[in-house]
Amino acid sequence: MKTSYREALRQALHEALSSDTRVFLMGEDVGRYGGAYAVSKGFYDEFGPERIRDTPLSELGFVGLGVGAALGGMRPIVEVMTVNFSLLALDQIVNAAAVLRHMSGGQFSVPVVVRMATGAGRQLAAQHSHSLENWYAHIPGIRVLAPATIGDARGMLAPALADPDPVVIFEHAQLYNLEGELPADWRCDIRSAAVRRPGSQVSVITYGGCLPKALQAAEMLAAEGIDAEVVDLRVLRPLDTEAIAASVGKTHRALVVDEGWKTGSLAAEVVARIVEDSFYDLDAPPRRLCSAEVPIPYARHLEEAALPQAETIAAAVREMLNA
Amino acid sequence: MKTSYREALRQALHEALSSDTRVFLMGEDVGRYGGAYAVSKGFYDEFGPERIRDTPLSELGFVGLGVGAALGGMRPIVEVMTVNFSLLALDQIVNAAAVLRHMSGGQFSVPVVVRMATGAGRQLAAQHSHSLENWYAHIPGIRVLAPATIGDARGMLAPALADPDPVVIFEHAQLYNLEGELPADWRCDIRSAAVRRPGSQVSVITYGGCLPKALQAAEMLAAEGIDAEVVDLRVLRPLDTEAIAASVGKTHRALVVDEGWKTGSLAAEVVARIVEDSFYDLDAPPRRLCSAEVPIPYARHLEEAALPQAETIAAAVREMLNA
Amino acid sequence: MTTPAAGKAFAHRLLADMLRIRRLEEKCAELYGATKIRGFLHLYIGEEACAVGVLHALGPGDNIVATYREHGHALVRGIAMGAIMAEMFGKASGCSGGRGGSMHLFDQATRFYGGNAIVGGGLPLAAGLALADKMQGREGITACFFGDGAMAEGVFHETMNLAALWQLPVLFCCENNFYGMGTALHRAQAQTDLCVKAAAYPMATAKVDGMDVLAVHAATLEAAARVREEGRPFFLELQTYRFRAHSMFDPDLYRDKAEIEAWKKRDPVDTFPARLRAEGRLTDAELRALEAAAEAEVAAAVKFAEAAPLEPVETLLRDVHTPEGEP
Amino acid sequence: MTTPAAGKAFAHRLLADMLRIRRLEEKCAELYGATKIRGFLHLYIGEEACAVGVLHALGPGDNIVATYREHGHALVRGIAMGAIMAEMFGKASGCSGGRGGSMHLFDQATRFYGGNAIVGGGLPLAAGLALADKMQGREGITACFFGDGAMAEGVFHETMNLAALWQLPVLFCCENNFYGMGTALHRAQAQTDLCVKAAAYPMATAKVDGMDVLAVHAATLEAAARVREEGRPFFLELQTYRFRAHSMFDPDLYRDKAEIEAWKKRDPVDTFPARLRAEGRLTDAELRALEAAAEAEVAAAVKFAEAAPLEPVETLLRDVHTPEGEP
Ligand SMILES: Cc1ncc(C[n+]2csc(CCOP(=O)(O)OP(=O)(O)O)c2C)c(N)n1
Ligand SMILES: Cc1ncc(C[n+]2csc(CCOP(=O)(O)OP(=O)(O)O)c2C)c(N)n1
Ligand SMILES: [Mg+2]
Ligand SMILES: [Mg+2]
Repeated sequence: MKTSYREALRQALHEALSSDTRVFLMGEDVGRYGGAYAVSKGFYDEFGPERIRDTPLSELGFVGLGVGAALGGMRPIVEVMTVNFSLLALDQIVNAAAVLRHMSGGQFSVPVVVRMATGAGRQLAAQHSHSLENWYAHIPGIRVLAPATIGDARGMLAPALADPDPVVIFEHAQLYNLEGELPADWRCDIRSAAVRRPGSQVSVITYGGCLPKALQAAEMLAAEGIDAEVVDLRVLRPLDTEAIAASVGKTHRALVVDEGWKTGSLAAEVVARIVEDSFYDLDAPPRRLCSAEVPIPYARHLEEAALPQAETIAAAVREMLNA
Repeated sequence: MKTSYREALRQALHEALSSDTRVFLMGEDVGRYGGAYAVSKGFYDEFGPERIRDTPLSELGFVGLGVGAALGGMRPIVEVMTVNFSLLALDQIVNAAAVLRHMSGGQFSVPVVVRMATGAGRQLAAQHSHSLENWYAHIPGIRVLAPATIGDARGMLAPALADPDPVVIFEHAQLYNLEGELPADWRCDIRSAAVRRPGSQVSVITYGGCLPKALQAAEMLAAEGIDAEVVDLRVLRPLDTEAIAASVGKTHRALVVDEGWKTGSLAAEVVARIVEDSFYDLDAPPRRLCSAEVPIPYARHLEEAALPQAETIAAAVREMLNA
Repeated sequence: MTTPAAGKAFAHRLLADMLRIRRLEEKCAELYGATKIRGFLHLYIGEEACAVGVLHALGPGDNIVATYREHGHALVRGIAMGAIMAEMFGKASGCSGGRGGSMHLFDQATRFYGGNAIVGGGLPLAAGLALADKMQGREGITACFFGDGAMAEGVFHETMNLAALWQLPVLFCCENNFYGMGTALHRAQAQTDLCVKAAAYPMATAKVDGMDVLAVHAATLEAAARVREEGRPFFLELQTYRFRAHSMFDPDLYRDKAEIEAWKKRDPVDTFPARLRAEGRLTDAELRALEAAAEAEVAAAVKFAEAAPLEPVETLLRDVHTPEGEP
Repeated sequence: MTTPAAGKAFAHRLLADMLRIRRLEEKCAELYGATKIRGFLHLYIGEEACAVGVLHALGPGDNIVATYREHGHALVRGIAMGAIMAEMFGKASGCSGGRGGSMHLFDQATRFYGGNAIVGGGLPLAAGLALADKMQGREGITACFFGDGAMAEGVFHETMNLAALWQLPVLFCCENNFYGMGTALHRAQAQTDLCVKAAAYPMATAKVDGMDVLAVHAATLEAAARVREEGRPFFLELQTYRFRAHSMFDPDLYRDKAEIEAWKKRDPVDTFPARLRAEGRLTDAELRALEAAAEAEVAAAVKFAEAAPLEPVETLLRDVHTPEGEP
């Protein structure tokens, strides 16, 4: 069935709200407005203001309420409009959600799901274009997901809600309008990475908004006779290191593509895991293609130059193979 | 002259306050209380409440005031008691201090210095034991320092204040009581890494609170005839990649020691830089020794087991050399 | 209400500025449709009397901190319309070099410390600027604009307390348009009398009709004078309304048409000239002349922006850090 | 003031609990010196009437959220003194398995949602617990303890608004000891009448003498009843004082001795028995018996903690995530 990433997220949320009365959605403008990205359009009328809660501009407060409601037996889905505003809520995620089970000696679990849009590419400038996935991937106690396909947009929410511990879901803002087929087998785990395009010469390892770019690059390369494998990490914490090692073990070359800034990026972690697990499988040093180390500029041509693009991914692969 | 890390920080602050009327110190309990770590003891009486400003518990607010005061021509030194509470202030650091110059097309610089204690090791449990240096090192627009010696505690503040852009300084809580000689040439730059112990067989690359542990491990190894070089990163952003490459080029082996959790750590970035810059110099895969992926427990034996220790550093080096 | 300042020439200046904002933003909406302007675009249409009334009551030594809905503030404060338009076009000649766009207009010359895309993000910056002025014995005060929605943010609470506690010369200007994006004030805050909220810190407050440019101007003169004399913050609530959607992405389905229409009857760009005409202080010819001038300025601004150069990609990494040697 | 609840047996229970807290913490201070207890240790000595008065007015179905100064709350709520002491010893038999320590006492059985070392961090958790109860039609209310200093945090502002806006059954219990670490309330907040601050959200409030356990108990009964009936939050200010330093690291140089001495004259552990004696409701023998019981309980708790096992290092990575299969 043809659908969109947005519609797939919407169906997943609809299913969750319909099947479990403990589930409710809360966040800025998720109700009357229909969601900043129109993901929850119509829910307010269908499920009512008690279960589709418009919040004030109080990121720290309502994320904390979500954590507390989870402690109290609910299954809150907290929408932080974008990762940029999640900077205001980090204390409740890192110092409450992620640690309560541990600090209580295992007495209290926190089954909260926090969704947020992430990433650049829409000329929203420096304050609205962050990709801070690696900040979250650094924190023990939370699981971090990055649905990058229509199937994962549809399938990841249910297992996230079933997880008794906190789960953070990053939806790349440029994916909402992605259109395509919803696979029949959209049900999925939230543990494993996925090979989105099998290949033999190089592993392009990425996640989120860079996946479509990597697949496009792989097509371009295929036309030139270069056979690239594209690995979608899907789960950013804990990382599926077996899948990474398996791919690199096959191709002996790895390019990690990440929209985050290069220094301190998740790409660095993936490179480190590759050298730790697969050093002697490597025919060449693993490489990274990340965002330029600059706050994301407004001007379109500058923003495009700051982010990984299909062309630059393809170019990086060519370089690795010709080196 | 014999002194302590705390006293060295104090002298640096005293010098800055005495020599530049634009400089002032603000933060929770920096005044009447004398500073949570007694670094500013006596300053309140000497410089008065206008320049030694006790703030309310309002991390986001007073860090933002510091950024604004810097815009307005002052040279604020903002003390966030610990990195744990800086989670509340990140928005003003990442979405104001770090980006204002860029978003204004270079019109406004933000000469603010933000100091904070970091790290674990004192049985303060999960909410009070974070090492989030890599979060900050990930952000373009700020410079990140980690004084780990008495000399750097004395020398880094002046160049940080002279920097027209935001500087974040991490003081490891376990270093305050460190005693030793203040080197005559304590004046230093805030650009380069430093070799704290020259060696030939392996490079132990670290920073902050792990430096004394690494040096101790090097001594233990020396007794066994293993000659380890210890590199202190000092500046966490931008990284001194030349110094890292130079050391690895000499020893052909690298162990990166980092109190941060392994996944998404600064250690991962250093490993990535090593394979990018020095792949063919390596005799063995670079390794990481980081904190276990668990919120830091209160119980002493569990906390010790969770953090890198001199013994575990030495053991990791032995393994690398015997492998 | 008529103030001494409200002489004819001055009244015409206020009207002229409201018209300049209105025409500028109508053109921006058009150019957004034409994809000349991208990203987020938040129109101020309907709220012009706030920026015009407040900014005409301030001096060149005062600091201004604004939000992402700041085209009007930037323009009235004195940034050239061409530089504003070029910024929205992402051109190097923009007032932020094309790096900021609509939400990040900056200008050192007029002490315009920028639009800010983080709701409430400007509040502590404004208090910090005021602290710097106070510590340096500077004369100026700092005017900080923000919306009703921002008052739910923790940073509002922290900033209000710090400003009151340290007696900082800040004029807090809350543009209460009764909505934060799609959420009505009464659905977001239990206390809908925003002055009551502010008074608790404690702080002197005043509520004014934000659709009446003279009332806004008079109230600001009074409030600013108190801030200067007492060296204490003041909270000014400007009740207003945005006639357009929150942003160009907003289908605006959460407000009834009746409510919008009722407010449009109070459109300052209609009611103010009507009143001046009634008072015999504005002729049709004069109004036409002001309209024509505004349109000509907009046309010239677009021309300037169109012709302005793009920054070369080679300098992408510029302005992350201050170059060596620069202050 | 005497309430029906303040019968003799009940009065003795209140006194007994205050003595249990006092003796427990005196021993903790001693054991800290002996390095049996490490990390941060925040003593509640002087403030006992607050926890005792409040918690005796609540029921088993109510939720409790506390701070890092929570030994007294944990004890009165029903956590075994041995489990509390073992926790501070970092033993596996501690009420948090030795993972939390003094600042993180937790107990599912008594709905004790923990100490929290982030000032203000418990506020939104409490409101969330109340939201869960409201949405599930549960009877209980949530009592949230926090200090005067916490009221300057943005999260206080956000939580108060959300609790008032969504009508959540939260009893906000501010333990105003007039200092946040070394900073006096009047040096940290421009508005020193904390009830005025809370009333602005708006919210019903009451100020009570936190050194008078019966007054605290009566005020809490009344406030809790309102929260249950109206399903709305209530703000209770308990004026009290800590007799000891902020933590074991605090040299306590910022308060004059005179102030401390004046408050010590109101020590609830002295004034309450004196009053009961005067009213003929407590004999010296009864007091000695209560004292002896408290000391015996403390001695037993230390014995338990000393004997308790340490968790093996092998299970270091436990309790980061819920094991498969567990709810
Ligand atoms: C911290 C933060 N949260 C959320 C947003 C998304 N957002 C942008 S404007 C807005 C509404 C703000 O309302 P108000 O403060 O009343 O200003 P107005 O737009 O009405 O002028 C929201 C929710 C943001 N930019 N920043
Ligand atoms: C967010 C945060 N900032 C700072 C601290 C350090 N700190 C611990 S307790 C405290 C004072 C809190 O005062 P108050 O809320 O009045 O509680 P009290 O200690 O007086 O009971 C401070 C500053 C902290 N733990 N959390
Ligand atoms: Mg508004
Ligand atoms: Mg206090």
